[in-house]
Amino acid sequence: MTAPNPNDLLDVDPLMMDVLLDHYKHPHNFGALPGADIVHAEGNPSCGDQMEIALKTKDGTIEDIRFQGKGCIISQAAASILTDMMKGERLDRVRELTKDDMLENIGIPIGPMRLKCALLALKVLKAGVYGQAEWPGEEDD
Amino acid sequence: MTAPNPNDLLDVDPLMMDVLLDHYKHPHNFGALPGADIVHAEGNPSCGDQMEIALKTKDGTIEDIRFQGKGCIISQAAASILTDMMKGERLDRVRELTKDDMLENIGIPIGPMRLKCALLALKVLKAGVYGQAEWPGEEDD
Amino acid sequence: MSESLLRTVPAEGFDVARVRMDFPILQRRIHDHPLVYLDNAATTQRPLQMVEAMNRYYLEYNANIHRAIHTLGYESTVAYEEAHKKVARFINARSWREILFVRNATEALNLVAMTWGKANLRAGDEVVVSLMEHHSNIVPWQMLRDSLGIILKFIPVTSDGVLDLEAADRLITPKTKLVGLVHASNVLGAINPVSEIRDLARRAGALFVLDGAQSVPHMAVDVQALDCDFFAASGHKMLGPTGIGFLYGKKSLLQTMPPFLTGGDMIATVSQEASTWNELPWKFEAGTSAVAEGIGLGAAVDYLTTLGMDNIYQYEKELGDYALQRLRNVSGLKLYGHERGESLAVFSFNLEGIHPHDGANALDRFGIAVRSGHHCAQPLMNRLGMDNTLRASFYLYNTKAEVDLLVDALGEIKKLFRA
Amino acid sequence: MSESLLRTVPAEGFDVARVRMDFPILQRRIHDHPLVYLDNAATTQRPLQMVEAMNRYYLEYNANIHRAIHTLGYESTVAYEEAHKKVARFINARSWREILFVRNATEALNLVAMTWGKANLRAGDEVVVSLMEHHSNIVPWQMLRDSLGIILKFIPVTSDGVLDLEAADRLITPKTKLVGLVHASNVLGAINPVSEIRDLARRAGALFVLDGAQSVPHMAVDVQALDCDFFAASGHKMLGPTGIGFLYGKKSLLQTMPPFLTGGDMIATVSQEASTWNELPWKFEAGTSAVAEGIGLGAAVDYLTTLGMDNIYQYEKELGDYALQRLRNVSGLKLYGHERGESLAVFSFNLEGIHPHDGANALDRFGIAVRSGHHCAQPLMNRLGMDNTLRASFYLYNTKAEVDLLVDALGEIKKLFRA
Ligand SMILES: Cc1ncc(COP(=O)(O)O)c(C=O)c1O
Ligand SMILES: Cc1ncc(COP(=O)(O)O)c(C=O)c1O
Ligand code: FES
Ligand code: FES
Repeated sequence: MTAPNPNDLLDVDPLMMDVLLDHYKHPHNFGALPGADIVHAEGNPSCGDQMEIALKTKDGTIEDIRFQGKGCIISQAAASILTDMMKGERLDRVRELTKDDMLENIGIPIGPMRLKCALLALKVLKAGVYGQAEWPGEEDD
Repeated sequence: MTAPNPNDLLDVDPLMMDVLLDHYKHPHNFGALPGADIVHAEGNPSCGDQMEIALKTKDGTIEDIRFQGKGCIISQAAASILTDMMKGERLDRVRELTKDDMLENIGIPIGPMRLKCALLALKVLKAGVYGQAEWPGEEDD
Repeated sequence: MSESLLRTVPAEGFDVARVRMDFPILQRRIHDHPLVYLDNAATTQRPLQMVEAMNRYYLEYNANIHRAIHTLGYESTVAYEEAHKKVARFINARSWREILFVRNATEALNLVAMTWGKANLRAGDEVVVSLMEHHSNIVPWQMLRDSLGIILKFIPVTSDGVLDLEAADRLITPKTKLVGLVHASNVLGAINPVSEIRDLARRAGALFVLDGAQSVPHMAVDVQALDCDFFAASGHKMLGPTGIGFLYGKKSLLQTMPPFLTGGDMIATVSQEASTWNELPWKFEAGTSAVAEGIGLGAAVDYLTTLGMDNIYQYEKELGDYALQRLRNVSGLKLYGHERGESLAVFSFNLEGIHPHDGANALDRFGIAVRSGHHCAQPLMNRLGMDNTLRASFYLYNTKAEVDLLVDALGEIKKLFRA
Repeated sequence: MSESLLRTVPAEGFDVARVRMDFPILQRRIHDHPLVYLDNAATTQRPLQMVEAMNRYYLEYNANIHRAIHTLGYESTVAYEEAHKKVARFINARSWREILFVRNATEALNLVAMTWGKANLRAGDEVVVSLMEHHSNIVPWQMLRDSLGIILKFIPVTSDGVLDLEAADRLITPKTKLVGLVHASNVLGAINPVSEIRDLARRAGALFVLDGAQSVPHMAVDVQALDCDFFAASGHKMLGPTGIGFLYGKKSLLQTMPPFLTGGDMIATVSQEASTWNELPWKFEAGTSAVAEGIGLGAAVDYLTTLGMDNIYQYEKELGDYALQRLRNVSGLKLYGHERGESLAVFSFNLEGIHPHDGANALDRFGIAVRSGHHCAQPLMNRLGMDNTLRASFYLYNTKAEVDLLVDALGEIKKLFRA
């Protein structure tokens, strides 16, 4: 009746799982960012997990970016990957980043039940940088 | 799954139907009762029909009783029959009268969908005489 | 649950014999007569396809939705969201998040009064509804009148049963904050002039609420074209389950409204001190949703869509024209409405000298199911000078032969009552 | 709809193999494993008997209830009233008119807050609930706090997960107008000491509201013995349909309370000026009722009654004891509650180093359905120092073999996460 549930950690390639676990246990860019000029936190309504992202910008460029908060392997890996991606980028790129960009960079299939986990970091970033209210991909829902 | 619907005017014995129709078209004790000392009106919640009953009493006896209002053949016949029954009776008898007394006196099988039609007159009488709030037979529902 | 139950309806044309096969209840015999079900304005019958959709949920993938991660939870969440999307497409809403599932049209209208109304209306503000409304679009506003001190006004109905548009023009003023209108009357069948009333509401800067309980089962509805702010309907009047209905609301309104019922699933966070709300539409669906019913409503919408709402409207129009002509020829029958403007195949009438409850009771003896009473529209009934009527209301599975059975039975009944 | 689906359950003893045959979904395979459904505190599975009862309504005697006089209307009205009577007998209410059908426990609790609460509470009045409540018994009172200025207090929970009765004794004072308590916790399984809290409420002259959503599916409930004023529950947690639940209320209270939602079927009369209310329970069931769902709930109650609530309780107790012992031996597993007092077979736990959502996601790979999250009880979660947990909750069709499958899978998952 519906497409099978693709959201299945155990179908993940063991190598991919190792990558994710590594992000989970040793997340990049994790912690507080003293002197940040943008700090924003939001929760994932489907689990209650909270994530904060902080940025230090200069002349429209992201000089430094960090995140903190508790969460699942998917949200932590996503935040770790996203902050890596954005460091040194121009602030404008935050607007351009789409749901699909984020999912591609996580590199495992994400089903609807974990979608918010995968997108939480991007949501917090977009909300912090330019106040986007909707979840990425739900702008025209 | 449930007992068949006994509430079926066309299954009624044609003679009984004539009796009912006669009450319906020429109800006994119909109209206003000037000088009444008890006047009470209520509606049947399942159809919205209203009935008023008025009594003139003396020394605990019902000297005269009349009803008015619009209604179906069953409610009108029941009121016609009930007022006949009560005229000249002691007021106390109103308390004793039961749902079953009323149904017996109507003389046709009454199903649940028409029960309130059959009991409206008795309900109004009981409410008017001693303030009974429940429908006859529902006192212990 | 055999495969045969799952067959789909033909995509084109309108084959009533084929349609009737999807409704096994129509094979019932009542007091040795075939059932003639003409109580569709109260509730419709259900096609197998709808019942089967719910059975599949219960017996194959039932789970609580939202926070479940397991496969059954995934399947039921997707199916339940998809049901919102089906309804959104059916009435051409911009977004499925504008569709709130509620118990019935009554709850939908209460929701508007108790959330938007309480948050936005002040003493002296005016709400205007028509005298043709169902009680569900009257009593919630009376409650606000009593609690908030708003003023409730009624657009009158002419003696031939249509809205008095001139009076509406006078009644709807800048004081008017909300105008509520029944799209099609459950008593008269009249399809009301929506755009005229909506334009009056817009001119006054008032919100415009449509009660579509009777319209959406029978005709194509496009909420963007109607340009209403809210649109309320019930599943059970459109081949769907009991226990489900929907409220369409413009997203910008729904976002700023306070929640309705509160508790699980509609919150984002709860602490001892305060709570925050979930996203649309979940903010308005407190507690475990009517999941099976939502899925069933989606299946009903599929069924209607496959037949085509324009086909259904055309078929019922022809049937209604035939019924009108035959009923008009029954002597001693007083019909209400159907004199001016467009109407659905809903006929309220009285037989001289016969109380409607007796008439309905007697019609049942011939297997004919009609409704009798005030049809939850007492103010309209009073205006037209009656307390109650018989009502025969048709739907897509009814036939001209059934009209004939009704008219024949009316003749028999008059004899019985010597009327 | 074959006859075989209609067979009844054995009247005595408890034969779980036989019971499982009534739940076809339990034959499903998930990712090549047999389904192990342990998400019963969220929603239970449905027996064929319940689904068939609704199918019969839809396909054989569906009609709108109340004002219909025709045969289908009669049959459905009788069946729907009978469903109220079944629930009344099931919880030993004095009268079936004390049973109000609502959508779910959430609506039941909102109803109490929005009718009795609004009519009787004033600024400064106190409402006391426990910190173990589901959001549905917290947020409605927070809404009243914000609108009426009442004070909301929480009975604390000790670190081993039981109510702090001494604190309750201090908190419940003559200022307390209502005490709300969850009968059994959906997070910890703890069965709360009802009579102690009720006596405190009575001493203070406060009403006593029980949230029985988790208790009534699993144990015999007698509202007269419990002597609560209101008792709320959900059908979908006790083998019944979605979209239906009930609120028991003492008749004397229900009679004096203002109505909840308003519109059709709950009124006696409506005019332009005012409205009057229908008798109990209809006064509180506005609009077309969830007829099929009421009938389905009645069938679920029949099913439970036939098995016997004491048998069910005993069976689940044994199963829970076994699960408790096995879970306690899983290394790195932190279990919440189950240290003191009686508990249902509901187990919330965490695996060290594994986020519960990941754990639930991975368990699904083994066909095991558990819930993860805050279980709509964030204040309790915060008190016990966690944001979310895994939760395995059992019901009458679960087996010891399924406990073993769960424990084995937990071992596999720890390996996967290198935990
Ligand atoms: C203890 C408790 N109360 C109330 C509820 C609310 O039930 P529903 O979501 O059916 O309204 C639940 C269900 O999660 C519960 O466990
Ligand atoms: C025009 C209209 N509005 C509202 C309703 C209320 O629908 P429900 O009883 O399903 O809430 C009805 C149903 O009778 C109706 O005909
Ligand atoms: S479970 Fe909370 S972010 Fe993934
Ligand atoms: S129908 Fe109104 S009293 Fe019988």
